[in-house]
Amino acid sequence: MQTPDPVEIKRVLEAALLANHEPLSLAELKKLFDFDLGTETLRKLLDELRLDWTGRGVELACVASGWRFQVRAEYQKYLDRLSPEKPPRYSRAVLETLSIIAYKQPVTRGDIENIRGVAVGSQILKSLEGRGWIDVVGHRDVPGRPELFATTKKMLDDLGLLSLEELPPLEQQPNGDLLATPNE
Amino acid sequence: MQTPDPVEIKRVLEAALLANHEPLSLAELKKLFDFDLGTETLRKLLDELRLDWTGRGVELACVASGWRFQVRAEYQKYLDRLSPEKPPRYSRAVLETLSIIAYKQPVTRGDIENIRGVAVGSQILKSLEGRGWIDVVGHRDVPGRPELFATTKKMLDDLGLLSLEELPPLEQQPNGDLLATPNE
Amino acid sequence: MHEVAETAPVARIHGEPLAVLPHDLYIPPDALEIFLETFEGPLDLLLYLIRRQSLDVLNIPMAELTRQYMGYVEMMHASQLELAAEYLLMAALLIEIKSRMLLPRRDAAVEEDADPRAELVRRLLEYEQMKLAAQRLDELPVAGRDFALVQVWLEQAAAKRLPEVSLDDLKQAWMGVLARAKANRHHKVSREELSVREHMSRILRRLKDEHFAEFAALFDPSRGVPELVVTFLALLELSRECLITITQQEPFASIYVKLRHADA
Repeated sequence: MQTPDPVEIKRVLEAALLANHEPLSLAELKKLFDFDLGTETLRKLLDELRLDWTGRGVELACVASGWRFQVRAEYQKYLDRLSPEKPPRYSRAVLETLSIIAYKQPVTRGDIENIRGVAVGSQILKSLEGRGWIDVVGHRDVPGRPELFATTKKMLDDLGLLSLEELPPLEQQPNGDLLATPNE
Repeated sequence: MQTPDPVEIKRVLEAALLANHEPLSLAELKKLFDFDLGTETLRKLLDELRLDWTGRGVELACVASGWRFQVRAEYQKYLDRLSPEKPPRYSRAVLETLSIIAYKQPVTRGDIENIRGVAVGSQILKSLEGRGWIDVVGHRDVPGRPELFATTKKMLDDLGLLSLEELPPLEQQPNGDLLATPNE
Repeated sequence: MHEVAETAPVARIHGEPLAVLPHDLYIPPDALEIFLETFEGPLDLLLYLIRRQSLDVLNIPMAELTRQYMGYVEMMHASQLELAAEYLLMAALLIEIKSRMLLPRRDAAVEEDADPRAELVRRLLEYEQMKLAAQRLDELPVAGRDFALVQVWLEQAAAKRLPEVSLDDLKQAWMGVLARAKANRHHKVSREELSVREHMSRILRRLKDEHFAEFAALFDPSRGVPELVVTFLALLELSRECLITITQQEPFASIYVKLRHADA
């Protein structure tokens, strides 16, 4: 590929993205070529590729760690007929813990327990860590030096998000009597 | 999809084939639809789909056990530049099958299907056998004399274990507070 | 405990019949446990009480809320539900706030800051915000559950590099299986059970090659007593699962073990 032909570059990008389960970053995509593909050109080609795929059962998506192909939600129902088993949903305890870590990070287990008002089983943190959704990013400098937890890029990837800012905005339960939100 | 629109059927076929690493047989592809898609029609649509994909980095191929999308040989060289740091991963189905054999051996395919609640493709058992991780250690003395599978020494070696006892034990309620249980 | 006839008292507290349910408590006693399990803790229960009756979070009627909360706590106690310490701690806090509000205020100037409910309100609102966020988070589609990822076949790479499996992968997969099988409550795999399973496979493998073996030859005394016991348990389990037959022609003769199907 001496003369970089954009059509051929797109074919290579498409093949690489279709063959990879995990998202590929711009840096990784550049490695496909033995010449220097500029970031701007790469972005442009990826956007074109995304457009090429509109209206099909599979879409090119951009998530936190890079680009990946994924089945469009509307088509998943057909695929579910092939493999009806689904990973189970998380319990409320796990989900509440995850959202506290996501929205208040970095937090210690103690912080989570303060907000939830109940003890947080180590199983809960282990399962989120095992999934690669949270990790320990440091220790708070207080006695006992408790671990500080934060969410990972993988968590954003798995939820199809580009960054934490794309998390659902925090809201307060609508209540006619509430004229003002007193906190935050 | 009351009125089977060929374009929409092809979109579904394409999405299902792209999302599956292993080949899909005609019988499996038919399961995608809630109406009876004739074998002739299905073959015709797959041939069309194959034509649609000519001249790209990925091709639709018909192999022994069915149809699959695969990276065209000429594009392999680009992708090789990526692969070193991205080891492929087994699907959930393979991992679950392996864990059932590991923890409950010796088991038949029927046992595995009972525990997983879904059919276990022979592909899965073949790939684990091919890797030398499981083998047939006998037959259960019931009609059909189904094969009994167990894990091998090689599987222990590859996972860096001395014996099965070193597998993570699950002595407490494994999911006690993780899944579908409302309280810790 | 739950054998309550139609006309019987709704519950018993310390053996005494409780004739009247706490105000606004429409839960049939049999459903109480399930009902209470739906709460994630005292804050969750308080929020339920407040929101259900459209009480003003910023101006909580402490007497009413405390009375209702105590009603539930007593019910839990009466049903001998395992009552987390957090629920009792909250009860103490509610009573403390209530009593502080009864005290005459000496200084009207600090009234705003000194509202004994302020900290509770802050916690309730913060928890509620996180509870709602968790619901929104659960609605997001998750890769692998709500939509599939794409991975087409890659010939050479698949041959060159076999997928790696970690112990954690295996454990997670197994837990996933159990969760779906809903067998999680009682399912235990202990080290002892695993070593029995391992010996079962070892014996089957050996019998596959040799067709039958002398009972004693399956034991290796040099590896210690626990090993002997586990081998014996494995033989019993194989026999129970009808995988082998154990035969002895006459008393004190050699015992032979063979695969069940070798008879055929």
